Amino acid sequence: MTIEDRKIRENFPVLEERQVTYLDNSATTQRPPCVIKAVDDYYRRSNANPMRGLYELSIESTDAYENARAKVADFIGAASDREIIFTRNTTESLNLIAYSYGMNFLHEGDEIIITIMEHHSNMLPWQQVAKHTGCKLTYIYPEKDGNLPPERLEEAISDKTKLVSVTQISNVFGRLNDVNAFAEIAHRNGAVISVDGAQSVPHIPVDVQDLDCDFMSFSGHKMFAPMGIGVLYAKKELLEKMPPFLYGGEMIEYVTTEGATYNEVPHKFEAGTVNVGGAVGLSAAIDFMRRFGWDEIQKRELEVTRYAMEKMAEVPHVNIIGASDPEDHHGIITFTIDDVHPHDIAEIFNSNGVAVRAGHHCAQPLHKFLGAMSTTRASMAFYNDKEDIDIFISALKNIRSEMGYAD
Amino acid sequence: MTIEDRKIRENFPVLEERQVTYLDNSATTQRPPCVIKAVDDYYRRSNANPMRGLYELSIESTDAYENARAKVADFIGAASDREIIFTRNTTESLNLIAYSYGMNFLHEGDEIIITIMEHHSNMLPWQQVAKHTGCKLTYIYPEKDGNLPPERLEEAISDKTKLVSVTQISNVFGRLNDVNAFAEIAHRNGAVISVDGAQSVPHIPVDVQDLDCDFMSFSGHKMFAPMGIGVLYAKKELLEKMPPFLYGGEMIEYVTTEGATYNEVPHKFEAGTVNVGGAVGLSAAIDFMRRFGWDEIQKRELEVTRYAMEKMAEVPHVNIIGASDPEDHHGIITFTIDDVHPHDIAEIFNSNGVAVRAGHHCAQPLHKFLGAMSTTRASMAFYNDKEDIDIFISALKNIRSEMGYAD
Amino acid sequence: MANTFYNEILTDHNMHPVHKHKIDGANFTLEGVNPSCGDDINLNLRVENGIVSDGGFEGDGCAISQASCDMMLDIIIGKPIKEAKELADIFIRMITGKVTEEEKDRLEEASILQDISHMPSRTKCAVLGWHTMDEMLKDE
Amino acid sequence: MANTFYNEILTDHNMHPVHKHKIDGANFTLEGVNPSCGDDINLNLRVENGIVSDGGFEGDGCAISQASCDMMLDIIIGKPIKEAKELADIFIRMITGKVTEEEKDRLEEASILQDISHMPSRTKCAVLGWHTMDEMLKDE
Ligand SMILES: Cc1ncc(COP(=O)(O)O)c(C=O)c1O
Ligand SMILES: Cc1ncc(COP(=O)(O)O)c(C=O)c1O
Repeated sequence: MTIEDRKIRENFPVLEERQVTYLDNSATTQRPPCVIKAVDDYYRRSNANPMRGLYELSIESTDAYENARAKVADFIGAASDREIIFTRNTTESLNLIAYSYGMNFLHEGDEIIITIMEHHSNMLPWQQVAKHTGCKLTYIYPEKDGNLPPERLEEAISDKTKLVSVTQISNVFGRLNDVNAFAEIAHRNGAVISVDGAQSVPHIPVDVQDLDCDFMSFSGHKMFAPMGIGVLYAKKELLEKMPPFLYGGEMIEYVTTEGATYNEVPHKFEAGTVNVGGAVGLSAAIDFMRRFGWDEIQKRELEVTRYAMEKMAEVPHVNIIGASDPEDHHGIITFTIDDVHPHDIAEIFNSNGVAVRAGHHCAQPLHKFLGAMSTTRASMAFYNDKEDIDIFISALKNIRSEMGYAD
Repeated sequence: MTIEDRKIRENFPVLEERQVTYLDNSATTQRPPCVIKAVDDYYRRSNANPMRGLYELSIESTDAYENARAKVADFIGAASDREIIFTRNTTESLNLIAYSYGMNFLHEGDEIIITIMEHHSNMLPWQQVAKHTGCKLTYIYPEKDGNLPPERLEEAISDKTKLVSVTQISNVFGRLNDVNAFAEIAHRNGAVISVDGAQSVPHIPVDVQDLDCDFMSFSGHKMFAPMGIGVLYAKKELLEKMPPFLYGGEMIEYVTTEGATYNEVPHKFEAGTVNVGGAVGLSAAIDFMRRFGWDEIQKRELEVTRYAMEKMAEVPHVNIIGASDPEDHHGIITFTIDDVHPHDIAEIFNSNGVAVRAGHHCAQPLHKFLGAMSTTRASMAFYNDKEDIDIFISALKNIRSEMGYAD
Repeated sequence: MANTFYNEILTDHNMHPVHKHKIDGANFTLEGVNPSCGDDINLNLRVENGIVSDGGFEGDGCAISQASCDMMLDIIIGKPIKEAKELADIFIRMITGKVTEEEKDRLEEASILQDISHMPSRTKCAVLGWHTMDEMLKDE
Repeated sequence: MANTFYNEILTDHNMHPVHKHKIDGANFTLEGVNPSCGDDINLNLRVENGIVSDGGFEGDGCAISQASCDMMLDIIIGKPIKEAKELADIFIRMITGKVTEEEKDRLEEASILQDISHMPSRTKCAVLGWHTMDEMLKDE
């Protein structure tokens, strides 16, 4: 860790100059200067269309892009960098699985199992697959505190189940699901398992081989990288049998007026000019995280989360969604305040310089299950500190009185 | 135009520091510092997840994104900014049309007409639509010099034709197709028309209402913007009846376990966290182009193209593909050299510091039609000058002798 | 504490809405929703001889949507349809565009919501009740 | 002019390939292609008593693919299959990995292509003929 990294906050102009207490990190993080600079440098020094270029800039761009792919593969423990596809975001990764795998390998009579806590991006694509293929979509339900015992899957699964898709960490509960156990149950029943890693990959070490998942999706912008770059990991044998998703550009081998043969994986799934700048940014973001290391990142996040939860417990009328143990939150604290609408809560936080999110957090069915139309969420990254929480708590304490309540 | 703009070359570190003669602009352009800076500033000052945010950074991000949309709408003469969808690139825009419009509104017995000069990105998606819906895909052919008289479409079209898709400027010929006439013929026969603007929007003023096209697709990275941002324009009444393409995130209104209702256009088509940084970059790129203005841009491009073609005509064994008039090239000069393979040509150019592209330029069927396996392409942006061409020509002159030929 | 626009008038209408109840003999009913916020109201009016003789609402939403709807009913009950529609037009323009001072005065208490015009994410909440009223009376 | 690796040996093999022709009695035939470059060769060998007694190729491609294939045939004609396959292994390693000086010497003229190992976009061209040969003899 360099000295600059220690003074991590000073490196985020948004946080310092704007004097904002940024607690919406699950929606998107801020970008450190080293990430911004890596992208700049790429555009200033090596920019060209990669692939097939027979000149230096293009070869450099190809290297920059492929090195980013290798870094991502290493970061999540993939067996090969050929298993990493660059997408725009988690949503596109999940849609790619649904369109290319779901629409082609699932049929009437088959079944998909997902959980009620899924983000819309891991729910709507499966609703579409069910609608178009005639297969059945089944939901499994956690306890009210977010705990989803693997037995729920065991009870629901059958030899009809062909695909299980589950989030590793819910963006509302912040709780870790036991993906290892889900994967074991899915495979034992002949199903593949897709994991939504949007909230896990930025916050805990993820090893796809260890988890034995078949697909893993995540977004760069939630882990300090620029917007517009995401990742789909998939086991090579699956990628090889899946048809392409988007068509055009370098994803082909031969094209005639009648049809085409396709390039090898992962290129088969990367149609059109790729986003080298974005990949370079993601690679720099991984370097940034590695300079701190998982121990440090997790320690910092847990500390502020614990501190926040302790302080929140002292404020009357505040109800935290999910587990009572901060270790089960991974920086995500979703809550309600009695008789105050989350949009008013967020508004009052905003006028105190605190950025939190209010609404259904793209998880309407989960909110229905929890009996709340909407909630407020404060979410931490490892650059947040206790001072942020103090500001957050002092605003929180005044919300009900701002709204005219006596206590 | 500011003084800085006059010294435009000095503003491109890649071109100056690297001493590269960059003539691969049709593949991707370089980014001017004002574009890089606009993206930086966004990330340093206003970065947040836009949409639904109830705090200042999020509102600013929403504004930045929606202002970029309005600027794009204005730039291409759209009737409303609601008709602009941000995608990743042209390829994704075209696939969106194919998946959402093609797969749903075309049926067995219908016909799609495209041209043999299409980029794979405007060919493969239609082959897929034909394959999956059972409709027929028909190709129309230009003359060998790239001229495609509207009569070709008139002869091919019938009341079975439901969609015509054509490039406005081919990335091999560089010649402008008469999209106005194509649109008129398409509409008179009850078909919609989609235009691939990847090579036109960066080089000529495009007015979608004037052209009366139903869809228009283009990429930011070919017009000085970052990679990872593209545009789909479509008439509002089409967007309104088309189903979503990607599912998840802010593209919904209500979601239940059974299904969903969708947000209004254009959000219906923008699933997942959007690429605000990319949109801000595209907006800055439009400002950059407007500071020069179309007259200046087109004048500069035509001048270097004319100069290059005149000089090339003096080099024996060099054959230019397409029209003889530089006005029909829009900065794109595709050529062959007798008995020298394009990959060797590009290699020798590279060792002389000249970046050109060699291969099939993602237009294999066109190359087959032209009787060439592959070709070499030099393509200009308005920052290229005569000095670039002199370096290019001096390398060109030596290629055959490098390869051992006597003349 | 920073200053917010949650002043006493607003919070009072939110906590103790006068018109948040069922009414007798409603002959106009419409549900108004802001999907992105979750605001959801059911507006009921009783119109007799071209006059809004009573009105009430039910539902959920943020303080702004609730208070705004309650204030609206305060003003329009007892007024002719035509005038109610004029007031809706003025209110919506106050939030999303421009109004004159005289126009604003006609909105009585509801004019305190003008600040919301600077908050793009909340304008929909403020106009929900008014839009719903305007929509249900549009053919009258 | 800058220095390129298109030296006389290479250009000579490209312009005047010795083995670019049909051969009599070919008993091994395979097409090798590099889709991304458009290189496309048809390699024919006549193998008698475990010895490559003759060979030829046809097709199109860049100078590197053509010259490399021609050089390959120069060396392997007259050699036992086993040795031809060893040479292919050495050549492919020279381009994509590592070889010793002694190994390189066994490649004779073809060793001049070593420079291409620094040009990732052209390595496929250089190894095309060798890969094709290796593939067609793999069960021998
Ligand atoms: C005519 C044409 N259409 C489509 C494309 C595809 O653009 P992109 O790679 O940005 O998706 C290109 C660029 O390669 C092109 O020249
Ligand atoms: C659990 C989960 N899945 C998927 C997504 C969608 O990510 P993106 O918007 O980057 O596509 C998110 C983020 O909003 C998320 O939290």
